[in-house]
Amino acid sequence: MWTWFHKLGSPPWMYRISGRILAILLPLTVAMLVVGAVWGLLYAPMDFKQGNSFRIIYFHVPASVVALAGYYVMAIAGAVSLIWRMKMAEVAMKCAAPVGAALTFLSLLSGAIWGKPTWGTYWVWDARITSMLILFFLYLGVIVLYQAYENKEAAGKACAVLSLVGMVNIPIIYKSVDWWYSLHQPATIKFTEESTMHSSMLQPLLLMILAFYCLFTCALLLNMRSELLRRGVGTSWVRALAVN
Amino acid sequence: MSLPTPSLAAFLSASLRRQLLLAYRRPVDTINPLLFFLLVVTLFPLGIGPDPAQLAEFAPGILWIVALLASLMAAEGMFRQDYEDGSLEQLLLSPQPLYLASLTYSFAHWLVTGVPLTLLSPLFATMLQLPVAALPVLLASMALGTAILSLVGSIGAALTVSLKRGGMLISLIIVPLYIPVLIFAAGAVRFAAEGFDPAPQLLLLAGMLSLSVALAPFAISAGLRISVDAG
Amino acid sequence: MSLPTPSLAAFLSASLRRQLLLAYRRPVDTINPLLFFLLVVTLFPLGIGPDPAQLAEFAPGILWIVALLASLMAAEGMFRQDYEDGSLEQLLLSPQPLYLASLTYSFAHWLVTGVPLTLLSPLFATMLQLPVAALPVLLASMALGTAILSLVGSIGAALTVSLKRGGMLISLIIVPLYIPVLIFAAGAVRFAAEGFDPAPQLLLLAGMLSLSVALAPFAISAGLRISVDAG
Amino acid sequence: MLAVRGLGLERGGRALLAGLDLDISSGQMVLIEGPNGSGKTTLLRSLAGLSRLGLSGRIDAQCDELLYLGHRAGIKQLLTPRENLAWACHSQGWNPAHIDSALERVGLSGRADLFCQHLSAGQQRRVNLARLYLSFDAQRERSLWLLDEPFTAIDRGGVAELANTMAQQVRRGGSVVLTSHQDLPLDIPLRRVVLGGAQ
Amino acid sequence: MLAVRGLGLERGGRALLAGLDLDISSGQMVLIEGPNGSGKTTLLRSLAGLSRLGLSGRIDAQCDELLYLGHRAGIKQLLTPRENLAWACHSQGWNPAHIDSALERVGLSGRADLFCQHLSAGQQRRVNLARLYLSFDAQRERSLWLLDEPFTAIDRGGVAELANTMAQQVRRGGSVVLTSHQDLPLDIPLRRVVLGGAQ
Ligand code: HEM
Ligand SMILES: Nc1ncnc2c1ncn2[C@@H]1O[C@H](COP(=O)(O)OP(=O)(O)OP(=O)(O)O)[C@@H](O)[C@H]1O
Ligand SMILES: Nc1ncnc2c1ncn2[C@@H]1O[C@H](COP(=O)(O)OP(=O)(O)OP(=O)(O)O)[C@@H](O)[C@H]1O
Ligand SMILES: [Mg+2]
Ligand SMILES: [Mg+2]
Repeated sequence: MWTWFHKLGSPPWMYRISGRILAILLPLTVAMLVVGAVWGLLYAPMDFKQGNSFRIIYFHVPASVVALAGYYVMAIAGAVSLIWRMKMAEVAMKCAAPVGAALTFLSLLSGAIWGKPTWGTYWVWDARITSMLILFFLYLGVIVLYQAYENKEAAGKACAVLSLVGMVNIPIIYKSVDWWYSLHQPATIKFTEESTMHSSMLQPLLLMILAFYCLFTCALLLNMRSELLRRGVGTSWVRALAVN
Repeated sequence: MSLPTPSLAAFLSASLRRQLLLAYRRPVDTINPLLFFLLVVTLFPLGIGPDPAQLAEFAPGILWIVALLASLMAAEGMFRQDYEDGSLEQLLLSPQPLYLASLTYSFAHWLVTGVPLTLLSPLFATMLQLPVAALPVLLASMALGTAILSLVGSIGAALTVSLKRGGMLISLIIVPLYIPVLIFAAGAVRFAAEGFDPAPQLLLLAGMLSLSVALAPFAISAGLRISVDAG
Repeated sequence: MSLPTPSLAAFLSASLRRQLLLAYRRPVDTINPLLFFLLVVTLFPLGIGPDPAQLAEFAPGILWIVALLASLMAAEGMFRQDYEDGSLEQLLLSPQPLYLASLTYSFAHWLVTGVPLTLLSPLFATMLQLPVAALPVLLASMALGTAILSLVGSIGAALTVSLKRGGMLISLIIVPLYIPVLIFAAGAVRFAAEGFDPAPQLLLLAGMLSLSVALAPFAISAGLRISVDAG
Repeated sequence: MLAVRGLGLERGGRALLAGLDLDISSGQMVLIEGPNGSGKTTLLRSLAGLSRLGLSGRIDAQCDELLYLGHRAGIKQLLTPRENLAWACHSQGWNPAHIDSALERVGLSGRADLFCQHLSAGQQRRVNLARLYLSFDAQRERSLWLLDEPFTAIDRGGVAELANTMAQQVRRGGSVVLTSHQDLPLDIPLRRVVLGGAQ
Repeated sequence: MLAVRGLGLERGGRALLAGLDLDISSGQMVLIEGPNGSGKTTLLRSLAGLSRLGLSGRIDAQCDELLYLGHRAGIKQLLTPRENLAWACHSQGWNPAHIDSALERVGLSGRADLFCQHLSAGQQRRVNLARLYLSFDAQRERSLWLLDEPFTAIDRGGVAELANTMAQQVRRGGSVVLTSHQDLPLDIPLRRVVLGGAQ
């Protein structure tokens, strides 16, 4: 077990393995995205009340779901880096932040675009929307803090602490926002919460969600590889790579 | 490295006294949040129009948003001085447990900003036409809420203190963490104002407070160590 | 004491470049007012409820109060660094005219905080459901208003920079100067939102701006001299 | 009292020092020399355990008391010298009764109740140096002083007095690690560690 | 170049110095001595015109250039040495072309493009001292240097180099007023002004 753990900590090994994983996962992801998108955008039946505008759901919902999961990945990586002083975990944490933030932004953006046809406005303060926005802030906080530190080793530690604090808070935040929203039954259109979607709409959605999970993994790994190279400049294994 | 630990209680009380003395020597730190609070509360009628009914309806929210901003601004400079003049280094080197030491920082910060805000909040509340019936709940929510804000704020301050002119970065870090406090505290006051029972929210606040009292010091001390090291 | 004055224009542009370079080295300082704005704009619906109609009505006031707070926070640390690292002493000693030098400080501060706020304000406005028709006026009022805030804020910063204690007096003096800006700027936006003609308020703002461009630098340079001497 | 094995420090990708072995037993006075930027402060800070970034190798400190005085004075401008020292006593567990004599010895008895912000550069350093006397009076076994340019801004009289105190500390079985660009008026054996000019 | 008549300085109700007459003609080097807290910094700051509070008497400075280097380094942590000096050149009207040679002479050519926050204590002081070379190269008539403990944190080599520069400045007809607690390696006549120990 420990040898494995040790391996996980070594950049060259990680670089090699991630390379192998990506070789398989990347094409798979692309395939799933294409299939899901075509299926959802072209073949899935049109929503009777929203028309075609609802098809954006095939990007919006996966983005939203994976964005949240991404934060936990980041925070747990941070915890590992703090507890076992494991460089690799720190790299993972650092690299997860921008990916997660991007997905969050995609969710916000797609949602906003979706909002125009459905609610006639780009933005409403719905519970899910609001908590998504807050999640976006949490991501930004980690990214900006990392940038603000001159010394990247310190930056890593600081961000690890911050993301842990954030992880403790996320459930509280989500609960509180839900409560807040239920408190003021607002006059706005509500999400059709437990959506009674026809399975022919649901299947491509599930596929897209799976695809987005893979997408997150790929982006994370790619990000980590470049970071590893950046940090490893001058070390033997990077030189070895450069040679061949 | 084994060092004999001198009387802990004496140290903690001394460190608390020291912070309060410094605050007293520098009253601006205490007055500014209040002043700020007063200012913004007066700005609101100017900004959104003086209709009493409306004001009354939004008083809880407004009061709590301002309280939140006030304690945010106060949190920013919490460790700055100690960092720059090297007191922080000495604190880290002292054999005393950093966990408790950082707790005293948050506690002092609360005494200096949270308590005055709490005590004056009824005044501001009446300026915003908040029904008198809600004042006790306002006080309770303020006392609990500002304490949480102080603890969470210290985390942000500790993590950012070494960043030259890190400035308002702290707001990005901790405002998201403030949000539950805002929601439940403002909710409690609103409930009270509308005649419902605010007990659940107050209990929730109490729970969050005990949680942050237990956990925040870890984050704070970690943050301080990192900052001193990076400086 | 007669000193040869080197090319003034070169000095001013250099001094401006220097400030912008410093801001660029600390991008946080530029982003922070924006993030702060965004965060606080988020706090309001959480505090007072998400009903778009209500929000739309309060949008002008809220936007302007937050803009005021953002530039207030940014102004606070304006000369702090230069004072502590001694750059201010050197500036006072240099043969260059302090009046213009201090003007560059305010100008740089506006470029770094005011302009970004102005440019992004439409985004925040839409989040608060401000009618699109009012956006141009919002932009105009922001551009004018933040400039005034920067100048007035510099006065406060210059007077308070050396004060290790006290200083609340100054904030008392400065804060009231902010209020007219708030009233007229928020008023202009509200007028625009409700379909009236906001020209008078905007003209008033322009007048206040030219007035402060002319006078503020005197106060600023005087403040800086006093601060360095007292320090 | 202090054992350093294969210590390496790097800053900004450049190695400040590498493979440093250093044993400081009680009763030793070590002077760390080197031109500006050779890494003295960084070394002292890592010995004190204040900086771990970019550090490799092992540092074991076996001491009952570790006192570090760095470039930063570590005193509060809004507290008086006496108040500052009282705080130091609490955090280090020294006896506050000795504060007056310490202030006496750094020649600040006349300024004991003036805010430190009004003190001159040297006087502020002296407030900080008073810690040495307090630590000395605490009579701790195995006490280790890490002093980064302790003579900065101190006048001649002060320098002599200070050097004398260090000598006593060493005789008493404590040890002192210091950096300085001035040559010290010392009558006791001095061990020199020279850091190469990374400049 | 500088004429002081009946200068009195008081701080916190206590007179630091009273009735000081001082004439500094070109080509003179004046060393202001005195124990910590005797008022050297305060005096220098009032000569520079930086502090007027609690000041009585008259100070006439007849010089084309007045350069004051105090306890505060006056450099920006987030700028590189080169950028810092470029700024100094603009504000003082010096020729930026000389920056490189100045950095060379303070031994920072290797660090010219590193943020000053990464520099060591001495290196930061050296960035500040580079102003002296710039001013020297500007060849101004009647240039007056007011240096408050210029040798702080500077290593031996630096001190020698620096003293040498001051000597040249004096030979060239400029004048130097400095305070220092170290004795300087100088081969030129030195006028001493001793301030009584207000300590
Ligand atoms: C936690 C984050 C989010 C999740 C899990 C989420 C999930 C969903 C789901 C499942 C639907 C489909 C509902 C239906 O069956 O019609 C939906 C619809 C929608 N979402 Fe989101 N969403 C999130 C955030 C957002 C955000 C941030 C926005 C806007 C900025 C947004 C705007 C919309 C809109 C406009 C619709 C279509 C209107 C409707 O179907 O009621 N959502 N979202
Ligand atoms: N981020 C960085 N990039 C490059 N060099 C750095 C960085 N941080 C520190 N350094 C270098 O590390 C050294 C720090 O040395 P340190 O402060 O220990 O010097 P010192 O021996 O105390 O010098 P002094 O005698 O002036 O106090 C300096 O040479 C500095 O230039
Ligand atoms: N407000 C005040 N009240 C009382 N004394 C004061 C006040 N302000 C300054 N002083 C005294 O004035 C003196 C300031 O002297 P100054 O800083 O010029 O000393 P210095 O000669 O530069 O000393 P050093 O060699 O340490 O730099 C100090 O003795 C200080 O105690
Ligand atoms: Mg050093
Ligand atoms: Mg002095």
